[in-house]
Amino acid sequence: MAKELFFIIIGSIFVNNFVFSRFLGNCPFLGVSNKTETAIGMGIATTFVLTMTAVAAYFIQNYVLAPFGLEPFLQIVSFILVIASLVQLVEMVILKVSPALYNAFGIFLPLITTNCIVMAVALLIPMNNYNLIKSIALGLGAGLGFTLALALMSGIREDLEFADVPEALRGPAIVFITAGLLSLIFLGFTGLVPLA
Amino acid sequence: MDDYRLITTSSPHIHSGESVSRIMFNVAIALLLPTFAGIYYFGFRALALVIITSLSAILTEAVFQKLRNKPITIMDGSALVTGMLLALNLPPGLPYWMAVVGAVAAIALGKQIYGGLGSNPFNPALIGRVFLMISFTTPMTTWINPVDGTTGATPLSLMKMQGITTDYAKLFFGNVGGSLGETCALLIIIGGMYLIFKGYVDWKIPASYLGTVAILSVILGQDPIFHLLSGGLMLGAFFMATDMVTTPLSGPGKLIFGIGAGLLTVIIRFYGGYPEGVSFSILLMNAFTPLINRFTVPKIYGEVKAK
Amino acid sequence: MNQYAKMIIVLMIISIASGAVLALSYEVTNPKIQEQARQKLEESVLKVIPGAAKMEVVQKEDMTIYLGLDEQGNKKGIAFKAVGSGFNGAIELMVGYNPSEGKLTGVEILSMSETPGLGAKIKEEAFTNQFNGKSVEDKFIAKEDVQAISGATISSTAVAKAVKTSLDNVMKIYPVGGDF
Amino acid sequence: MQLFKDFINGIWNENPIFRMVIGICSALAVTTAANNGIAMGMALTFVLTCSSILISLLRNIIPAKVRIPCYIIVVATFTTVVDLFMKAYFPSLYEVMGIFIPLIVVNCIVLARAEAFASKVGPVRATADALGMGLGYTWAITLISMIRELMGAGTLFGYHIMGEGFTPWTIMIMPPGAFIVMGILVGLMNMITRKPVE
Amino acid sequence: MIKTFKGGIHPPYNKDLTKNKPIEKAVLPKKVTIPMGMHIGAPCEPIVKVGDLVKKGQKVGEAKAFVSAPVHASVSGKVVAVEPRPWPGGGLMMSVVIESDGKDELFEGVVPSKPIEQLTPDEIKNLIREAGITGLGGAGFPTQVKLSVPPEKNVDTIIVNAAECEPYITADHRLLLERPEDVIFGLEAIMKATGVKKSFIGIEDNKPDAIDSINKVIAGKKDIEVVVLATKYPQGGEKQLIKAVTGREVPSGGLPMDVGVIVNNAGTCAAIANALKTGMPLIERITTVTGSGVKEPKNLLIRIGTPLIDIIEQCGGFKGTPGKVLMGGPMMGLAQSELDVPAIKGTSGILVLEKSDVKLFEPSPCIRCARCVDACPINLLPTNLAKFTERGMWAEAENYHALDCIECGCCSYVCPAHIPLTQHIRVAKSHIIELRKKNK
Repeated sequence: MAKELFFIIIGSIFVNNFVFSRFLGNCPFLGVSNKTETAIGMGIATTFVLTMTAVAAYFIQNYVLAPFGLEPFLQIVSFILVIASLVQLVEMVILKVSPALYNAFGIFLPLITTNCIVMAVALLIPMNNYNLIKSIALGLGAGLGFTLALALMSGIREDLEFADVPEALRGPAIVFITAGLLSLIFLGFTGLVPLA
Repeated sequence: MDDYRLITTSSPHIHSGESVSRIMFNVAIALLLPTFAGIYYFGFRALALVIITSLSAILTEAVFQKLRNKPITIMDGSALVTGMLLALNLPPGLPYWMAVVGAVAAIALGKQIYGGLGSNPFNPALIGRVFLMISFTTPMTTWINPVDGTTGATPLSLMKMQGITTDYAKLFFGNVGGSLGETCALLIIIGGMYLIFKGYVDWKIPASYLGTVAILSVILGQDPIFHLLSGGLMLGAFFMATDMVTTPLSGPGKLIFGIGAGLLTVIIRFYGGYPEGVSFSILLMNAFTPLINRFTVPKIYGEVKAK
Repeated sequence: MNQYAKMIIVLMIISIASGAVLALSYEVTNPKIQEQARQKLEESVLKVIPGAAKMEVVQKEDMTIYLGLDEQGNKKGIAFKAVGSGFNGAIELMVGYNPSEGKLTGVEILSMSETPGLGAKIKEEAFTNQFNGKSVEDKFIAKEDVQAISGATISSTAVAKAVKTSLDNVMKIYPVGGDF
Repeated sequence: MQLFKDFINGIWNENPIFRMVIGICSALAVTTAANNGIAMGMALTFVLTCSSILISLLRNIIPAKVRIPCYIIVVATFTTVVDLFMKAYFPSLYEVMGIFIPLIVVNCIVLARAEAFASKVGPVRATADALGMGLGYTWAITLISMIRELMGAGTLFGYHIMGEGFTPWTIMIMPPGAFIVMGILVGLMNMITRKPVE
Repeated sequence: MIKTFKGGIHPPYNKDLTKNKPIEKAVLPKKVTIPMGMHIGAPCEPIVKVGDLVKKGQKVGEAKAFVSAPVHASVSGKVVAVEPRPWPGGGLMMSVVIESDGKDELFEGVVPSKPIEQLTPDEIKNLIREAGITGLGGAGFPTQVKLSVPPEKNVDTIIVNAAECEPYITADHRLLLERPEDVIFGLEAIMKATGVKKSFIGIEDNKPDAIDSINKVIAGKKDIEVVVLATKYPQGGEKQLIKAVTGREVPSGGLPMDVGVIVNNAGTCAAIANALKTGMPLIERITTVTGSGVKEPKNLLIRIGTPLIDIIEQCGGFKGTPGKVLMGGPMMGLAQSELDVPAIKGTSGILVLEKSDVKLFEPSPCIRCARCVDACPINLLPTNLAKFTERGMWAEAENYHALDCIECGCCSYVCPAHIPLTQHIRVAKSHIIELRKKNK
């Protein structure tokens, strides 16, 4: 069990990184990877929401959707509504509990609703029949993988500020190509985790 | 009194005489040693591959700069070094056109799109190599035995797949299958020492890289000498992990880089799907380099608040 | 009050409408989806059991076994699913087995995510056909009695190992030479 | 004329993939073969168009405060419909797309058009805009998938195009190829239109 | 044990040209130009008018501010101009121009002080101030200001900077050989003025004869000690010297006295000795005239205010075509565009480089080789600072401690891409200071 959890987490961070090999969360990846501070802030906020979503998705799937046979047609609707409300809730709670934290992460929260990693994690949990702990591991791993991708890209992009990148490639283009090279490098981890 | 026109520039008024091209050509000279080993063991094809990748790299650089209307800087020797390094990382039997693709990918994707020398986040030669590795896996993993020219496996894959070890002398002198410039540990070490001695390479990265691999091998119950001598580790540690552009600036940063690369190499070699992990490890640490630089800003002289 | 009422009413109407549309779509598509899934399963079963024209599902000791029958209802062999861990993740297989002859009758890859152009070649018949008629007593070791795809030893090994492991379990229920 | 402008806008000027660079996850993920590109494009166009029309029709009824939840429900409903129908009638395509069909629900293009356009204009203009955006998305990802399929597998829509001696560039149908092709195409678009995005 | 600091470089020293040449008295100049601001701090105000007759040692500029030092006539003669003139620091500086009458008459006020034993610390400091003594190492900080330690600072160490790490320059070296007792006399005066009981003299190990010479003089003195330093540039940088000798680090933005240290140049000590012994203010100094573009390199005792060209001509004039004439050494010296500017109190050397020795480079992109990082004695990241300057990112430059740069030039010296790093950092510094002023 511990080994399996380890594999889920390592798998989501390195072997099948959610950004570089599963192509998830690309919009925020492009949007907030230009400064390391914001990138890491966004990463942490997303990781938090992802872990909560994983728990919520697990319970909704196993105690609402599956028992009543609603899964095939209400899954998408219920997951997206849960995610949207969850993000709202988190935003409100953080604002109440710690305005300082809100100032640091608050701006990222509304963006997280449409981050497809969140929805994807919710969908992957029933797809893989994960139990609660595995679901949490998946949420955490996905978040950490996303944070790692953001941090690496932000470091490179900060250095690129000083580089003479060809005019046409400035902006998203060079970020895509760099992401491609990072994705190429992450292929080095293939086969690291025997997913059974 | 004669009217002299005096030159006024800001201080300092003397210079060490070091230049980028001198560094690059010294690296190229050091690279000649493993190149000779490759030619000795693998014959004409090795020589042809080195020439082809070097020319393609230089040509790609020139074309790119011409298209961008930038000064053409192929004489600084950096494209030559990239081309040579790429060739040394290729299997001797690789089709020539693939070598050209690798060199173009190395210079175009690895370097010029970022604005050329000094701005590339990743080691261009390694980008070329993994590009080929992922694109053309079979030819990139078909190895030639130096003795009889038949195809065979590298010592590392023999070890990983069948648990067969290779004796040290063969590994040390390079009489084994592998990329054309990575087999002869002896000449690589001599070349690397030359660069360290001349001050073109900081000892910290090779030392921490090789040290980490050796220590982890011992801890994990494998033969450290075998792992040091086999695969592209020596070539990587001395010539690729030490590429100035893509490695950290500060001393502690360099040690972190070397240790990280060693750790990743061991993880990939021992637990990963690939028998070899040097290229991927170095490239991943390249990706970490901006962050390492950020978090290892040296403490300056007197870095405390004035009383 | 008025505004809140409107908000709630609108949301409720939309939700109810949405539910209705979805339930309707589900009613329309569900039989088709079930049918598709069954068809796909049957196709793979029939493919690994030569001569079979129909499929019958049996549950035995926690295992799902697919019986292959010809038009006349004669048993032609059995099939079962096997899962191996490949280079990039799980490889799902359908294995055909004829207990009376003690031989495999076919292997079909149901799903996998191996490297295209390399590990993915396990899907090709050139690889899977070698299992046809293979004796269950064999060792199933890649590069020995199983031809490995060059450059994709891990994927090949994974398939061979998955077949062997599941086969061992199935053989406890359906020993060689026994009835089925 | 206005309708034509609305329609052409998404196809070229504000092409969601190449110019706005939104909704790119699916554009990267499913573009390993040209067929998938077209199928994904059509699925998205369907959801986008239906949602836009409905939201445009309901724009005066939905209170501003709950508009986002309403949009989400509408989009999620149509997404589920597509999901179910593809599962039923195109099972093999559905398998390839995997999770990316349900993920249309969080595709930025759909919500962005609903919020920025459909909720402000009548259903006819909303349709024109949605169709334009959908087609813009479709041609963009079809182009990406054609390049990737041709170089990565030597085929186009499943037909062998490259000669016998062609060695496929596997990297192209692997994740790095998606990012690199995407980057190069966005760069080329910048060059063609001489209007660098920044 | 030989002491040193982290970083630094080993440029070719080229001291053999002059290190064995005894100090020679320069001929009396025909005309001297005395700039009013030869020191850090407020410039003086001229107290003579055109037409006034002045004598050697007579004050011609009064220092009004605390951080300032008066200036004196270095020859006797007639004031012919009081106006802004070019000076070696660049631009124009209010100056008093005196035409020598050739008599070299001594001003009546120049009389020896009481014996040092009878002077109070404040009297010593006042004498130093009135003699116009400033640091002779180059920067020219008024010495009396340095010695005025606020009571809350606990100064326990005096260091005499005799490292002389600048290539080519041998003025201090000759001074240590020829007048070691003056250096020690001046040092003891400083110790008395500040009440400090312990002092060190830092000398690089490439001057063993100077070490011997000083050791002979201080034999038996327990409170003075020679510290042998490694030969490395910038060993004579104030902060580097303090680190090497005491192991202490001057806090960023602070002064040596924050760590209980006062540093004075060997030449400054000799000047103090001269002022106390004879009453003569600072009107002459030893300067090394050297380089590939000078016929006979020499160590000259020159009058302050002598035009550079006169000094060069006393050394046989130019050899070949001069490319650069520097006031100071090759690492931190200032390139001069005109040669009738005067030598000032901080002119430790005049270096003439032959045209073929002056190399100008086109900078190429940084290859992040980190040579500048390794060379920087302050542990800065010069390459990052230069990049910030190129993009005008002053706030980032400030965060990366641009203001701590001592402008020693090591980074530019080692840069293989020939990027003028030192200059870039200077630009950043001036912008940061300007922004700070604006925000105040």
